[in-house]
Amino acid sequence: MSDLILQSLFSGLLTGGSYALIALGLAVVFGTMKIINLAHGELVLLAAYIAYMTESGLKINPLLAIPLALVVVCIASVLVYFFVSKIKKDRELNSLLLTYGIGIVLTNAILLIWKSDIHSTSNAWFQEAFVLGSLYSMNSELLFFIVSLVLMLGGWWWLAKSWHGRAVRAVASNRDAAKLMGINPQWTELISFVLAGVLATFAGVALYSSGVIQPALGESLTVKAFIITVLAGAGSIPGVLVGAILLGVVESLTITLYSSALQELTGMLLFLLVLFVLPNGLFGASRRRG
Amino acid sequence: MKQRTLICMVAAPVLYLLVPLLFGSNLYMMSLVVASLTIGGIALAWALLGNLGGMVSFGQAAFFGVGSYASALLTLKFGLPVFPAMLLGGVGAAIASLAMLPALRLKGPYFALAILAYAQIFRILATQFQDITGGSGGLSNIPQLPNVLGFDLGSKVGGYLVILTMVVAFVWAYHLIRKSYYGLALRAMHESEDATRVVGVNSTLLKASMLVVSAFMTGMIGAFNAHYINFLEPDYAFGSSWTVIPIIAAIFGGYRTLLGPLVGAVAVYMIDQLIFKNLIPTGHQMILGVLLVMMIIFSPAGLVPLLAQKFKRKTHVKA
Amino acid sequence: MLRLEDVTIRFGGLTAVNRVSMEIASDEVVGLVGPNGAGKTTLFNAISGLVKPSSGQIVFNTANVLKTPLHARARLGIGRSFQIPQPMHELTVRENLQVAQRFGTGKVDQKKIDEILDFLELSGKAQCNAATELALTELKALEVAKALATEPKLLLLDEVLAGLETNGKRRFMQTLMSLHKKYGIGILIIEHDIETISKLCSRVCVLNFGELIADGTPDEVFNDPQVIKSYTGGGHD
Amino acid sequence: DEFKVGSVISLTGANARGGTGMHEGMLTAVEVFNKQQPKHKIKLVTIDDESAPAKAIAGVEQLASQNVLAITGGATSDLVGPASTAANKAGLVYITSGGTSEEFVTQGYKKFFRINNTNGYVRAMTGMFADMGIKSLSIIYSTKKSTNELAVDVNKIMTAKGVKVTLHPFDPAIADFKPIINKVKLQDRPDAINMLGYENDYVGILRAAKVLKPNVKALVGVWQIANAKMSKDFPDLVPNVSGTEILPYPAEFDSAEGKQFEATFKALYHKSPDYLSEYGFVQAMALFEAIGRAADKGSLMKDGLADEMRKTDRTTLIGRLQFDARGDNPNFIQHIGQHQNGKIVIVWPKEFATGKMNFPGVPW
Amino acid sequence: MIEISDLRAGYGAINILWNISLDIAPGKLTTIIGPNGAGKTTLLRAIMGLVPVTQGRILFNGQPLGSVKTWEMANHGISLIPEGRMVFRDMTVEENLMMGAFAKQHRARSGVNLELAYELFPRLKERRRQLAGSLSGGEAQMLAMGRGLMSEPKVILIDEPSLGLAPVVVDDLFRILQRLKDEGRTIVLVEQNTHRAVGVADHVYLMQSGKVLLSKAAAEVDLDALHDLYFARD
Ligand SMILES: Nc1ncnc2c1ncn2[C@@H]1O[C@H](COP(=O)(O)OP(=O)(O)OP(=O)(O)O)[C@@H](O)[C@H]1O
Ligand SMILES: Nc1ncnc2c1ncn2[C@@H]1O[C@H](COP(=O)(O)OP(=O)(O)OP(=O)(O)O)[C@@H](O)[C@H]1O
Ligand SMILES: CC(C)C[C@H](N)C(=O)O
Ligand SMILES: [Mg+2]
Ligand SMILES: [Mg+2]
Repeated sequence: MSDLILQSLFSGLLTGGSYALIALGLAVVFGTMKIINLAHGELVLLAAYIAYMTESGLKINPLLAIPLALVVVCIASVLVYFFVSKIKKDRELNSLLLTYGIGIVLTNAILLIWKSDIHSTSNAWFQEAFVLGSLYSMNSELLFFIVSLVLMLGGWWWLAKSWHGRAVRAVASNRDAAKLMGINPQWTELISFVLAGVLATFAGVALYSSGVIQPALGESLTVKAFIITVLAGAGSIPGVLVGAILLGVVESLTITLYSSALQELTGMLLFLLVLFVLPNGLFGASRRRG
Repeated sequence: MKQRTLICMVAAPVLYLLVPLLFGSNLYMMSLVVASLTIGGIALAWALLGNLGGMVSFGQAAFFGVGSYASALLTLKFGLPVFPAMLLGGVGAAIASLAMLPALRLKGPYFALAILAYAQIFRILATQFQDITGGSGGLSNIPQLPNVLGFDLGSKVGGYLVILTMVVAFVWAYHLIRKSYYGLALRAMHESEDATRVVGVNSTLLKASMLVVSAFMTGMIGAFNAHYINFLEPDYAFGSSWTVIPIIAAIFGGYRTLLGPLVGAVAVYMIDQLIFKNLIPTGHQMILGVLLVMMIIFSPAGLVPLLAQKFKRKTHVKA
Repeated sequence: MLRLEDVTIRFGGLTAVNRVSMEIASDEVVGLVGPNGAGKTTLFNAISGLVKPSSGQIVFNTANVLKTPLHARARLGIGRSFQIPQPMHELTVRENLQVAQRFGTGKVDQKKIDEILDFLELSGKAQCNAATELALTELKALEVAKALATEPKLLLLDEVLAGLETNGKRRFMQTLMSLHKKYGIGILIIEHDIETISKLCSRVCVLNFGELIADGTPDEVFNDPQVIKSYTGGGHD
Repeated sequence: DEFKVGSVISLTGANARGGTGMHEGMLTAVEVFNKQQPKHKIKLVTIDDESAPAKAIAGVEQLASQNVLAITGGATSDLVGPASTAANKAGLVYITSGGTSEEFVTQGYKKFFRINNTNGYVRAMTGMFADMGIKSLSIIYSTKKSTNELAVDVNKIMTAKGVKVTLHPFDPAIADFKPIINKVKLQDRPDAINMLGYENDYVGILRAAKVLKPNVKALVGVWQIANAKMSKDFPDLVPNVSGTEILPYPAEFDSAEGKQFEATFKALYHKSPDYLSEYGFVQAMALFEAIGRAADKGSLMKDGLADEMRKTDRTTLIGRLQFDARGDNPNFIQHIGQHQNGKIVIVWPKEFATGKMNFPGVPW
Repeated sequence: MIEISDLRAGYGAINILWNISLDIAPGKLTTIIGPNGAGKTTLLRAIMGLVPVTQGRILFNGQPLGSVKTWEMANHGISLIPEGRMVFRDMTVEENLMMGAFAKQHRARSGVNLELAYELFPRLKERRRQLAGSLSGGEAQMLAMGRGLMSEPKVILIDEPSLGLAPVVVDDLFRILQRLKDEGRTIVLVEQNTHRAVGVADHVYLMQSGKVLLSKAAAEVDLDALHDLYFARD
């Protein structure tokens, strides 16, 4: 029994790491611009498909697809921003719908280019078991868990400590005042979209090397990321990590102790519970205090 | 005001008589019209919640699903006649929305997502409670709309008349709420809740009642759909498309206007099915996406205000 | 009419208001002054129901209103303005008043609204979008107008005179006084301008670091050494 | 003369894979039939139901108003329900290979036909489990309609045979199967795992199983697993895994029809046919031939098509095809194929076996 | 230092400023007074590029400011301390202050200037980790002031800085203004507290209904007369 629980916790932790990676890009844009990019999941998926294309076309390690994926996904992310910046009023709501529209376009583009077949890496190393005493995981999961932690640390530093990070938050808080401080709002916002593109790229390659991809996946990725972002509270990066791991562990424990059919249910209940107890998310409220 | 009554007097006979006369024999056209009105009805309820309640809901599917299951089960298991069951379906959705009252404390995306979570929870519950709901197998042979005075409402034209009447009633209710002082207070609350409360507005109650009204409307539409399609299963009844397409439709038509959501639903659905689908058989939703993007950038207020503007300008030139 | 008993308000580790007790009668105009961050606005928030005191009692017309929600307090007759004006967004100036009147009093009386608009010199802006088309001073006038529309018995005014030019201030003060006399509205007003307060108020309360350090006539209070030290700083004016 | 036949099937949306495969088979059937029959020409009009019931209904109605003779379609039970109801209302013959649920043949639609059913899959899997002589079984199944139905039936039959069965339903949205497999490994310790889901589910389950390596003797799936595509795309995941299938791979189509089907399909799509396209082909051919016969008799316009359909009795790519009074194919039984060295070997039932079953056999 | 000639500006269709011309002398404190709604705030915002200019031009050291974007003003050494506070509500007090030194050339000295701001307004130091949105009105005003000085601007435009400040702090404020003037900064002060404003000013402009009605050296201004002339409307 204890083996069962231990493995379950470990799986949940690693799953949480991958959730965090997917959520991070969304959280960065939400935290800095109060914009929820509903096309984020599609950007992640795009990166995953580029990894697939590179691997199957050139017969090389999917990790080597990262440079190409970075270029393509960042351009796509910047394009998303380009459209968002054209919104004249009600940015919060309209950006939601706009990015949703972009998501539809991307999903169908992926469907047209790569068809509805499912894909997954054929690289054996990624899928091999990594055994730690009585605990098992896939090599790729562990690898990207570490990548996720590193990116998370970088993202946190950028947002909380760097001049640019502060500038984006300032723009979100009061655009006119930010201009007075010498901040070019468009430029700073563009940078956070580029960053989101970078994060989406890593998330996509991780997804491809440890999971199964198909064109319809984008929306559910966005929803997961969205949930974690909200759990985290106002774009808090430590919150993303904690929220994602919490979700991963709760889901995996639900399966172990009860049934996998209820995995989504407990995830959602957890989400509602956190929201009702801490309306600003796990890390949103504590920042308010001095 | 006069203009409005004029429009009503022209529109009513066109909708109730001319449409069935023109398209009644074309089952395909009629089923497109019915489907688009179904979406339009949800879009209207969504816009009511968004416009008056100030809440963006990503979970209308929750109400739709509850309404459809409630009505279907009442007719199947308790033998209730269809129309009372549909009404109770709406009531059921309204009761389900009471479970969401805690979510009213949440704002913006937080609220939107909380409601989405509810929709997921209801879907899973519908899958799990096999004894009552039939589980993932769903329900089939749900009774059709009845014969009334020798007229078969179960037919395409019948279904059309029923959904049309429902939607017209909802528009009327929406209009009444909106033009009342409650509507004004609700509109004020969106961005300045505290300011509204300190002048005596019980914002929680008002918001809650908008949620309940929106849930009721959506639930009734869901109930109608169950008796129209005669079949239900959880993934379908609680499917995200009941949330997403109405939102697109509402935005497209102009969610701040009374008729925008309806016009948007009919326009989007018809154009998509009649034109885009023929142009690009697979992946035509892509054009919908493009349309949505362009609409928000070039005319965020939606189609109806855009047309109204054009119309005004034209009459101006002529005058 | 209003009685505060030992009201304390904390934000995390910070005590913004510390055991404040005071009383205001319906025929009074009372000034509330004190250094920045002394807790004046916070006290208003507690009276109107936006903030829940950590301890203490708030009694309005013999009823304890501690558990009464915000909107119900407004209907009981507690009207307030916000220091940073909060117009109702998306509504015109007139609609702002309509909502306040309808929900604060339960009925609508357009004549009364016109009267209030006139009173506060907002008639010209009645059709303007309240949130985007008004200058700061107009927003402050709207704050008062909204509160008036609810037909309050007690009016809490948070720095409504700040930023007004001298003559404007004088006129506004006259307006407030006539309100007070005509409708018998009690007024509790926060203001930093000592001259204004002295003219307007029969009584002044001073908060410092959340504590009530003085309560008396303007003369008494503004000559209190403790008040001079912490607040007026010797007084140039 | 030319006959218009309609097809309402999912080319996009959640069921796009199944629908597209079947649809390709149908188009192959059109090609083959039109070449064989100089007299009659079939024209297939397809409408994508986008995996949405309302659109399936609208699609059927649209085709009815264009005066098609019959409808071939329906990728899954969720869509066959509303579509077949609409076809019934319009008085059209409806044939499918996606509506495997029991309810379709019990609701008394006179013009409903199908070539396969849940029962056929269940008989194959339970039959093989019985022959293997396993004592315990873990069923990992998707909570989707038809997989749920399969799980219920397999459970019933195996339990009756004294086998200890544990059920593990999963929501189709999940991606990480390790917690389930871990439970199977440490708690159930079964002889065999039965996987009831779709392609992506199998990949997830097999991945997790490869990492955790539960001590089982066999992994058996249902549709969408024992095919060439899986062995090509996931060569390291599928060895020794079995699933329902009719034909071995490389397809040894020995019948003339089979050879023609394969050749035509390859010419059209530049790939090998799979079981989905076989289904599409078989259902469409049965329909087209009935149309041809009815036309010859001149009964086509007088409701003769359904009668002709009911007279169908011939050997097809999926075995003998007949329709009973309810429109079901009583002969439908699946075979079980096993992935062996990049090939699919039919291992059950014995009389159709093309090779020996690797038992115990797992991918690791 | 700043020359404005024939300036028109407004919000959308509504024009507020009508052919304004004025001259801000370097190193001097210029005060702009006028009744409510005169357009003083609009003028300052127009200089900073926050309100579209429809006619006329603004020269800074002889160079036109018309094409300079708001966010480039900081690089030119121009800082506006806005009316209505406009603080970053979701950021802490300290982060708000640091934003004042965002422009690259000011970052190096941000540490020193932060200490300076805390010295001017000790209250802010006590509240350094508090979110600016929960500050009291006066505290927020101090924050806006402190933030505006973080970039060591050569030209400071200040819009009603005494609004909502306690009398002691107002004293401090005018002391600070005097000090800035002594340091040789160019200051444009908009203030309702006309007596104090004219007291520190070198030059006075009086605006009413979007027009400049009077331009005089501060020493020559008779405030009581002005009030009777321009402010009284009843
Ligand atoms: N939500 C909060 N969280 C933490 N501190 C708060 C909060 N709200 C107010 N404060 C602090 O409480 C103190 C009292 O604030 P309050 O607004 O009541 O002051 P005030 O007397 O109105 O000052 P002013 O004259 O400047 O408006 C201030 O120091 C403020 O920073
Ligand atoms: N966003 C806006 N849209 C339309 N009109 C505006 C807007 N902001 C201000 N106004 C109008 O512009 C005029 C001038 O306003 P401004 O704020 O410049 O005056 P001010 O001289 O600063 O007054 P105060 O002393 O009250 O601050 C006012 O009549 C006001 O109503
Ligand atoms: C035969 C299979 C591809 C379809 C199956 N009846 C299902 O519902 O999914
Ligand atoms: Mg205050
Ligand atoms: Mg001003």
